[in-house]
Order: sequence, then C-alpha cells, then structure tokens
Amino acid sequence: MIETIVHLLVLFGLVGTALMVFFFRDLLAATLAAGFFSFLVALEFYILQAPDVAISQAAIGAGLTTAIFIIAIRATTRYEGEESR
Amino acid sequence: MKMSKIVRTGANILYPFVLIFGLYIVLHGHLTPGGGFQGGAVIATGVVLVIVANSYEAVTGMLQKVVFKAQESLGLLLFIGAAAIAITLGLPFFYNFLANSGSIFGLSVPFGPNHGDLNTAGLIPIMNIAVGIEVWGGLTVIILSMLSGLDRKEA
Amino acid sequence: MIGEALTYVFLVIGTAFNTLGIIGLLRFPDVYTRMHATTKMTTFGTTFTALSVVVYAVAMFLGGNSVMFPSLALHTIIAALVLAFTNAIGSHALARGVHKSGCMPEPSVVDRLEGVLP
Amino acid sequence: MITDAIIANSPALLVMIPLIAAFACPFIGRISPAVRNIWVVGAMVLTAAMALLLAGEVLSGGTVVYTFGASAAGMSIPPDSGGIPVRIVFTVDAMSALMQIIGGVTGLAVILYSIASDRRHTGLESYYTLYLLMIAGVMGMVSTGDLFNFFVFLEILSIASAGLIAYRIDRGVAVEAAVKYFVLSTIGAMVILVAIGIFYGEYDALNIAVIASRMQFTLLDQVALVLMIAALGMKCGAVPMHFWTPDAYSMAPSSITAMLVVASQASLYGLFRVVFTLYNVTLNAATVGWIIIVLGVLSMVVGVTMAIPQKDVKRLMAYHAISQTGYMLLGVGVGLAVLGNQSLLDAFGYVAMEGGIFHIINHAMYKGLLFLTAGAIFYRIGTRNLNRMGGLGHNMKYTMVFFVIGALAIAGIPPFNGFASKLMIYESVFMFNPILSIIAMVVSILTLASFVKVFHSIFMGPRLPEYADVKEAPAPMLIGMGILAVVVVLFGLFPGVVVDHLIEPAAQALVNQGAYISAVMGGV
Amino acid sequence: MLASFSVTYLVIVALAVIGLATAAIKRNLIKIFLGITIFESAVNLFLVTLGYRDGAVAPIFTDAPSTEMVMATPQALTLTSIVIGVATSALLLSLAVLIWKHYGTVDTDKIRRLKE
Amino acid sequence: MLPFLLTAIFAFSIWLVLTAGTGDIGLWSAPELAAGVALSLVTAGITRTFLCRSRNFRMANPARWLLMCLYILGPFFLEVTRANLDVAYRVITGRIRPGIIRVSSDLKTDLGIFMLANSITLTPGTITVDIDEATHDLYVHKINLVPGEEKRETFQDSDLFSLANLPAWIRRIAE
Amino acid sequence: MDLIASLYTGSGYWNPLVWLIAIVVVVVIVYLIWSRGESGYKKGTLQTTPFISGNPEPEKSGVHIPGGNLYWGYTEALKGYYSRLVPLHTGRLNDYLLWYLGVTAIIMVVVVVTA
Amino acid sequence: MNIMWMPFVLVLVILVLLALVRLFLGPTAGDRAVSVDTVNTLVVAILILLGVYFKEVIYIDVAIVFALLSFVGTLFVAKYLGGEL
Repeated sequence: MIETIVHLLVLFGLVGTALMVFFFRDLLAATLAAGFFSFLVALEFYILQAPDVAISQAAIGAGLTTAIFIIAIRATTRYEGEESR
Repeated sequence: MKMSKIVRTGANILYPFVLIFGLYIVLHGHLTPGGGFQGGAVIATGVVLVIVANSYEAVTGMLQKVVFKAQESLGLLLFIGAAAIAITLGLPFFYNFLANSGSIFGLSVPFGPNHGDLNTAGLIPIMNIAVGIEVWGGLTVIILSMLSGLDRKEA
Repeated sequence: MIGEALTYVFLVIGTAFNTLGIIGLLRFPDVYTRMHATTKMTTFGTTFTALSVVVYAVAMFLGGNSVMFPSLALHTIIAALVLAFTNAIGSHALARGVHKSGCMPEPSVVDRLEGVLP
Repeated sequence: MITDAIIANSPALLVMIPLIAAFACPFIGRISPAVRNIWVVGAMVLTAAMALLLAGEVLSGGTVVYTFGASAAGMSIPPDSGGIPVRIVFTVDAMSALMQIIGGVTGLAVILYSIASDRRHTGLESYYTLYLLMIAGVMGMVSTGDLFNFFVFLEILSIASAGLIAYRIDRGVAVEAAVKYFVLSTIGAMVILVAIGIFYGEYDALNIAVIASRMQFTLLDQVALVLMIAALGMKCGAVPMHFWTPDAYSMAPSSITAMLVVASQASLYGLFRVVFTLYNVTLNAATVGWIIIVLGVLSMVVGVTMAIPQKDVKRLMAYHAISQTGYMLLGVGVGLAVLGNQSLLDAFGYVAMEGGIFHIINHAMYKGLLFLTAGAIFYRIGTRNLNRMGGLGHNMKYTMVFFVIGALAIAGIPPFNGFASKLMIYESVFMFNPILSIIAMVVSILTLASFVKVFHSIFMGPRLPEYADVKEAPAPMLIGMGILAVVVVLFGLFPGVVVDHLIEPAAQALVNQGAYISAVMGGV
Repeated sequence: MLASFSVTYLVIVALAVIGLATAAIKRNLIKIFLGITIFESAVNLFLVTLGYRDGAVAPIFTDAPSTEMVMATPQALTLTSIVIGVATSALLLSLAVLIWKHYGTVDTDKIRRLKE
Repeated sequence: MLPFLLTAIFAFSIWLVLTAGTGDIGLWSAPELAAGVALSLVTAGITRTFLCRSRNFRMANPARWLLMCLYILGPFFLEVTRANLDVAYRVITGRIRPGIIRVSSDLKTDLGIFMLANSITLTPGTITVDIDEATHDLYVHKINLVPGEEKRETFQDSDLFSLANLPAWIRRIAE
Repeated sequence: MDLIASLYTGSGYWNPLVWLIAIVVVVVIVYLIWSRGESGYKKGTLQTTPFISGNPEPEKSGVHIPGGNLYWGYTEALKGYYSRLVPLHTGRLNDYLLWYLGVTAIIMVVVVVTA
Repeated sequence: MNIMWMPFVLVLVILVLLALVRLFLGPTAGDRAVSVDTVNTLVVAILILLGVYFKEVIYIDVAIVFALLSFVGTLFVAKYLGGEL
C-alpha cells in the first residue's frame, strides 16, 4: 500500500519535472530540472529493482549529463528567446 | 579558473576515494549492482571533479587528453581481444572459456542466492575491467574536449 | 528491543530534521538562508537516518541473524560520511558561486564580503 | 584448420575485423601515416573478403546461424526461459549476404578513394576510426538475428555517420547537416527501441525468429509495426521524412556520402526484414504494402522533381538517391501487397521483389560511383556549384567516363545495370497496377533529363579559363571509382546471372519466413 | 505489490509526449536536446518497467533475500541504451557548440542555410 | 615515494572497509585482499600527486585519525546538534537577522583551514561563503547575528562556536 | 551457357548481350552508310563553319551555358507544382521532426483502422 | 526485529515533492540549485532506507554513488554561476 503511494508520488514528480523542463525559459533552470528529473528516474529504477541501472542513471544523468549541458550553456547562451549572438 | 581552496583541497582528498570506489564497482561487477560501465562512469566523474575544482589549464599537464584517448581505444581492444581469444582456441566468439576452469576468475558459481566470491564468473570480470578502462577514458575525453572548446575571456 | 526503539528514535529524529529543512527551504527569504535550512539540516537528518540503519544492522548482527549486517553498517557509514563531506564542500561552492553571480543576501544587516575579493 | 576456423567464425569476424582495426587505428596512426593507410586498407580488404566468403557459403549452403558464446543456439537453455534460445545470434541468410556484399565492395572502393581524397586533412585517425565503425555498424545491422543488436548497430552507425558528416567542422553547414541528421536518427532509434520493448513485453524474446514464430498481430504489434516502418523509412529517406537526406548527403565528404547510401540501404534492409521476416503473412499485407508503395511513389516523384532545379551537384545526386530509394520501396512493396496470394505472387510478386532488391545493389554501386566522381571533381576544382563548372571533359577524361557510366546506369539506359532492375520493376508493377508503372517510367525519363543537365554543365562546353590546368584525379581515387564502374558494367551485361544466383535467393529468403525460423530454431 | 503498474505506463507515455513536444516545438537547440534526453529516459523507464515483476528482487544472487527475480534482459538493454544516450548527448551538445561558433545562434529558425 | 605509500594505504583501508565481510581471513577473503593490494597500488600510482598536494604528511600519524574520529563524534557532533536545534527554532518562528561577517583564523595549513571551513559549513546557521587565500580569512554567512555584532570588523574563529572550541581541536588534529 | 542466360521479367525477357549485338550491327550499318557519303570537304573554309543566319560564329567560351540555366522552361511550366513543393523544404529542424511524427501518426491511423 | 521503514520513506518522498515546489518557484537559479542539492541528500536517505527495506546490502552502493556524483553536478552549477567556468 505505502509502496504504491511512494511509487505514485515519484511518478508525479517525474511528470512535474518534465513539464518544468518544457516550460522554463532559463536554460540553466531547465538543466537543473533535468538533473532533478534524473534523480527521480534513478529512484524509480531503484524502486523497480534495477539498482545497476540506477547507478548508471545517477552517474550519467545526474553527474555527467548535467555537467556537459552546463558546459554547452556556458559556450552558447543561457536564456531561451535570445539565441542569437 | 580555479575554484576556492576549500573545494580544491576537498577534491584532491576525494579523488583517490572515488578512484578506489570506482575500481571496487568495476571489479565487483559480477557480484553487485555495477560493472564496467558504472564503475568507469564513477571514475570519470572523479576525474571531472578534479578538473572542475582545479582549473582546466592547471590539470591539462597531469591529465592529458592523449592518455585518455589511448585508454579508450585500449579498453575496447582489450574487450574485443578477450572475446576473440576464444576463436584462437577453436571456440565461438565471446565464449566464456575461463568460467569453471579453475584458473583466474575460474571458480564455479553456485545457482541461487549465495554469498558471492570475487574469484568467479570467468571472462566477465575481465570484460568488465576492459569496459571500465574504456568508459573511464571515453567520458573523460568527452568532458575534456567540451571544456577545451570553451572560449576563455581571461586567458 | 533497545535496538528497535533506538532505530525508531533515530528515524524520527532524521525525518523531523529533514522536514524542518524542507520547511525552511520553502519559508526563508533568500538563497543563503535557504541554504542554511536545507543543505545542513537535511545532511544532519540524513545522517541520523543512516545512523538508524546502522543501529538496526548492529542490533540484527548481535541478535545473531546474518553475516551481511556488518557490511550493511559499514557501507551505510561510508554513505553518510561521503554525504556529509560532499555536502559541506558543495554548499560552500554554491554559496560562493551565488555570491559571485551578484545575488546579494536580501534581508541582510551586514555584508563584509561585498567588493572585498575579486 | 585455420581456414576452417575462419569459415566457421566468419560472421563474427565480419564485425570483429573492422572493430579491431578501428580501435587500433589511433595507435597505428602514431607510427606513420603510410602504415596507417596500409592498415585500414588491409582491414577493409579482409572485411570485404570475409563478406564475399560468407556470402558464398550462404548462397551455396543455406542460412548460417552463428551463436555468440556457445557452440549452438539452443545448447544450454536457462532454467526459466521456457526453452527459448536466448543466445545472441547472427543469422545470415541470402538477403543479409547480399547486403554484406554491397557493404564490402562499396566500403573497399570508398576507402581506396578516401586514401587519396582526404590526404590533405588532419585528424585522419579519427576519420578512419569512425569510417571503420560505420562499416562494422552496417555489417552488424545486416547480419544480426536479434532485434536489440539491430538497435545497437543502428546507433553505432548513426553516431559514426554523424561524426563523419560533421568531419569538416571548419564549414558550419556541415555541422548543421550533422545536427539535423543526428537529431532525427536519435529519435528514430529511440522509437525503434520502444517497438523492441513492446515485442519483448509481449513475447519475452528479442530473437527475430522466436518473435516471428509467435507473432499474433495484436494491437500492440500493429503499433510496433508502425513505429518500425516510420523510423526505418525515415532512416532510409522515404519522402515525407526525407528532409535530412539532401542536407547530410551534400555536406558529408564525398567518400562518406557513398557510404551513407549503403547505410540508408541497411535501414531499408531493416524495414524489409521487419515486414517480411518478423510479420510476414500475419500482417495486413495489402494495407502495409500500399503504405510502402505510396511512400515509394512519393519518393520517386518528389525526389526527381526536386532534383531537376538544384544547383549543387551533390544535392542533386542526393535527391536522386531519394528517388531511386522509391523504386526499391515500390518493387518490394508490390511484392508485399500480394504476399498472401500465391498465384499473384508467382505471377509478378517475386519479379517485383527481385527488381526492388536488385535495384538496391545496383543503386549502391552506381550512386556510390556518381558520388565519388562528384567528389573527384570537387577535389580538383573546389566547387560543387553547377553554374560555375564547365568544360572539364577536356581534362578529366577518366572521371568523365565513370560519370557517364554512372549516369546512364541511374537513368536506366541499356546495357547498364539500372536498366535491368528497372525493367523488372516496370513489367511486374504493370501487371499489378499500370499507373504505378507509368509513373516509374516518367521518373526514369526525368532522371535521364537531369543527368543530361549535370553532364552538360560539368563536362561539356569549351575549356573554361579558370580550370585550364586542372589535372586528372589521382590514381587511388580512380581505382576506387573503377571498381564500382566495373561492377556496374558487369551487372549490366550479365543481369541474368546476378539475379539467378544472388537476387532470387534473397527474395526467397525474405518471403519464406518458415525457412528463417527453422534455421534458427531448428536445433531447439 | 505495485498496483500502480498501469499508471507507470501512462506516465511513460506522458513523458514521451513531453519530450517529443519539447524537441518538436522549441526552437532552442539546447532545449531540443533536453527534450531528447527526457524521451530517452522515458524509453529506458519503459524497458525497466517491462521487466518488473511483483515482489521480485534484482537479478543479483549475492545475498539475495529470495530467488524470485525481475527480468534481467530489459535491465541490460536499458544499460546499453543509457550508454548510447550519453554518447548521443555529448555529440549533440558539441555540435551545438560548433553551431554557435559558426552561426552565432542556436535558434533553429536561423540555422537553415541548407534548404530547398 | 612517501605520497605513493600514503595514498596506497589510504586506498587500501577504504577497500578493506568496502569489502568487509566477504571471507574468513579476518573479515576478508584472499582474492579480495589480493585485488585490493593491486588496485590500491594502481590508485596510488594515479593519484599520488593529488592526495598529498600540499606535501603535508602530518595526517600519516594514526593518532591524528583517532583524534579526528573523537572530534567528529564528540565536540563537533554536539555543536552541530546545538546549532540544528537553533536553526529549527528559526525555521519555525522565522526570526532571522542574516549577514556576512569576516572571521579570521590562525590556522596555517590547507588541511586545517579546510576542516575549519567544513566544520563551519556543516554547522547550521553558518556557511563559509568565501575564503581569502592569502590570509586565510573566512567570510561566513550567519543566519542570526546578535544585534550589535554587525559593527565588529573581524571575528575570531572560536567565537562562532559556543559549546566547544572547535578550532583548537582542529589545530590539534591538523597542525 | 549460364553467363548469357536471359533475364525473365514477368512478361518478357531481357538479354543485354543480344541487345549489344544488335547495337553493333546497327552501328556497322550506320558506318557503312556514312562512309558512302560525300568526303570532299576542305578544312578551314566556309564549308566547315556553322551557318547562323548569316551572323559571325561566336567565341567558344561565350556559348557555354551554365547548368543553372538549363530546364528553365520546365520549371517555369510546372511553376504551380514547384511553388508548393520547394517551400516545404524549410530547413528547420522542428519541421523535419514534425513531418516525421505526423507521418508516423498517419500510418498508425491507417494500419490500426484497417487491421 | 521488524522495522516499518516505508512510512518514513513516504515522508521523505513527500519532502522531495515539496522541494519540487522550490524548484518551480525559485526566483534565481541559485535557489533551484539549492533545491536540487537538497533533493540529492534526501534521495540518498531514501535509497538507504529502501535498500534496507528490500533486505539487499548491495543496494547501499547506489547511495554512495549518488552522494559522490551529484556533487559534481552541483560544483558545475556553482562554477557556472560564479562565472568561473
């Protein structure tokens, strides 16, 4: 019972963060939301009994992907809507 | 540019820890959740930690892109080589000829829940090591080349 | 028996501090004060949560259950230590970055750092 | 002894040789460029030899099933799998063998060509690494008998191709083309993964033969089928999803463009494999067949009409590639549309399929040849704009001859190979639906027209002053083009032999699902 | 255990739609890539959910509490997919940086020198 | 050589903790120990220039590690608990008076200042915002300044802690 | 002989060697006719220059028609078609993606409805 | 000894969702980064508790990886915000 509620809450958080990625115009904030999303995905993998996938998702999604997105934002631009130099 | 002294000191202390922990994950790939890719990613993140705490310029002397590139290729060659040894023995590609052989990693594995022994599973730990080396190099190269692409205002 | 009670006590303490931390995150007015509430109090709370697991593991081990529990305790301790270590450095780095980005503490009586360091 | 081992392990070696060569390339490259060139050419020759060897074995002895990590597919069955051979297998039947021949021959020609054409560039180690990865991807895609490995090799192929399209990053447009290609192919590959997941969830298997033997064509299967058709159709450049094709083809280095043609045909192979081997008679053959036919007709018409006003020679050829893909889709689609009906299948279905499949190999050869000639011209004069060319026939005679061979072949002029396959398509499709056949002929005429334009504006006319001292393309490039040209002419002169020995077994292999399943599952 | 099983699939569909919408509607390249990563995560989640069985544990025998295990194959697939995903993201982002260097923009409306 | 050995020992001890409970040589099995030795040497070879970057080998003394454990479990824990309760009170009531103050410290070594800064950061109510690398002055954001404290130009490091003199402990451990 | 086997194409057959022989025969006949023709031309006289309504022959480099000008009439005639088709190739990444997703949706509807 | 872990996990997951609110509201990127950092800590707690609940020791490794690696993401954000990247 409680597991079900926990699971549903995590799923709710997933949709919420994904929507935030969609709506944020500040790309840094969107990247942070994507990092949050990765945490929750890893948690979901963990709940679904896939700890090895959770490790990969934690290392890749939360650590490296956030990092390379931030480097790319630093190299290009931070705000959506002012894409031109 | 460097981050503050506190971060640098912390990163320098954390680096050996991350490295040994990543190697632990790599080597225990057949016993725990983990394996070559996960361990390699952990180690690569450790390298990235050092790079980001110190500046990119400060560490390029110690952490060279060439080394990591070579490491990446070497890991993949090891992987395919380990798979291809079986052909020279007259067995199919990827045949796990080390399993149950009694030599290194050669103990037999009991079926069902057990306590786990490092010295089992044959070719799989070796392939995990190869993949770990490869991922370690590959992900570091990715971050290094992305960082080197940044234009620095203060050179 | 004592182990069980202690586990529950630690769990309740940990969860309570985590809750307070999140309340602080929602209530406080600016980045720095939020950071006070969260990164520290949640670290403390999580450490207590981990401690409860350690207590549980030790109690189970002393009850003669299984050999897996020392390993559980040690790994949990490592997780908690690493968490405390990284969180301290991380929140310092974050505070520094935020201050450098020009986001000054909003309700503030004094800011000795302003304009001191490059 | 050694030859036995090589023959027994040839499917694995086919993928292993390019992979080892690719990853050793950075190390070899440190010794000297000459050694590296020998290394990559040697690896490619070995791969092509292995492909031909394997094809010979398959065509003479039937489907080869190679099992990784065990000596037979069903040797050890895990306790809870319900008797499925869960091993990873390579299943090489006649269709796969055909694609392997295409990959091997084109790959060899292209690498000989790029030894010369890319000599002036830096970073060649990574270029050759990516190139060999591309070869490994194509070879893996066409020989795997396992859906997930298909996805993995597809992704290897996409990543390597994107890297190679953006290879000359000094030109921003190349990066733009790479981004467009890669975003689309990533999403396509992910969609394919969803379809694979659906199969796994339904049938608890990833092996194509196992899934095929259990296929029910439920609603989920229909969804998976559509996802696969759309994604693979996009990857091979069928029309409403073709937009990436001209961008990527025109901006990649010419040698890579010739390989990209092969890559898109590997996707086409995947499409046929899914439709015929995975679903076969369970699917609603008329509907799916007509979907493929409509995609094919649209590709033919839109491709050729968009090609005529182009000014960039490689972009023009890219649109022609789309148009020719339409022929293959048309031929095989007609075969699919009559799949359930044995009498119609015997009357014209097989011939249509043979025409479509024959067109695959013909297209790879002459389109590769045309792209290589375009690259040779670009190599010598540094422009691809048709308006600024002219009179090159005086200086680049061999290139002109190769171009003429390719152009006549693509336009379907006898006695070159394009004519044979197009004739098969026309006549069999005419029996299915005359309008389609007429459209195909009109498209062929327009193709000829547009190649007359290209030929005229590149080679004809007086010697232009700015190109007065242009030299002939270097010898390795000519050798690369020559291999393809010889194949084009030979296939044109002896189409009956090729069809009897190579194409017909391939068409039979596609239609005959039972043989495929029993080849894999026979031992279980 | 998890009665919320079908909800998981609904959420996966929602995530896939959000990811694809981000990729198809937004004009900023980096945002498009974020959408692609979300779509990839949705696919990975789909694969892992396929392998899940009620009351089973991870397919690792080391000190496992029971012998009932979830399917191992989808997890292996997901792992491969994650590996491919990181390579994809890295390549895409470096291409975006190159685009910024050559074009001075990451707006897809302006990155269209190749058309017609 | 010394950095190499120290790093190897550090790594090996972590390995021992991670793999405890696998066998019967003590708590470990023979393959684990062999692998541990090999991997520790690898780790040491790669990271020897990082762990001992400041060429400070004081921490090689096991007594200092014991002292550090005591420090973490004793005064530091006490201080953190006290501060946590304080901040919990502020979270509930919302009575805050934040400000960034300057704290001077007479710790000299990198490790010492690192430990002090982390102690300050981990204590709720204070965060190290920045550090003056030349003079080792810390800039600390404090959540509740007593009225009148904002006038003080510089604080002494021990003023931040009320229950125990943590800087003195750190000096004993790290210097 | 296997090599000269004809290719049966459903309703007929195709043999390129027969075709080649026919072509060779035709070429020989054409050559014979041509060789019987007038051969009394003198190089360098007005006999060999083209007659362009009495105008002087233009320079060779002046008559080269660049590729872009070919088929102008064709595109002009099909203007209605091209003016719709060409703008579809916008070059925008989003459009590419939307086309792909749209086609997937259409095929999905068709297959699921008819099945 | 039978400890009820799940109610505490439930509370922690609800806290994660509350942190989501700050991610959504956060006026500056710094607030969002703080929120993500907090969630990192909370997720480690959840992972430890769930690992014990599932009775699998080896799951705790995932928590260690989490604690180690998301820190790198935080450092990148901090470095970017400080203009030092």
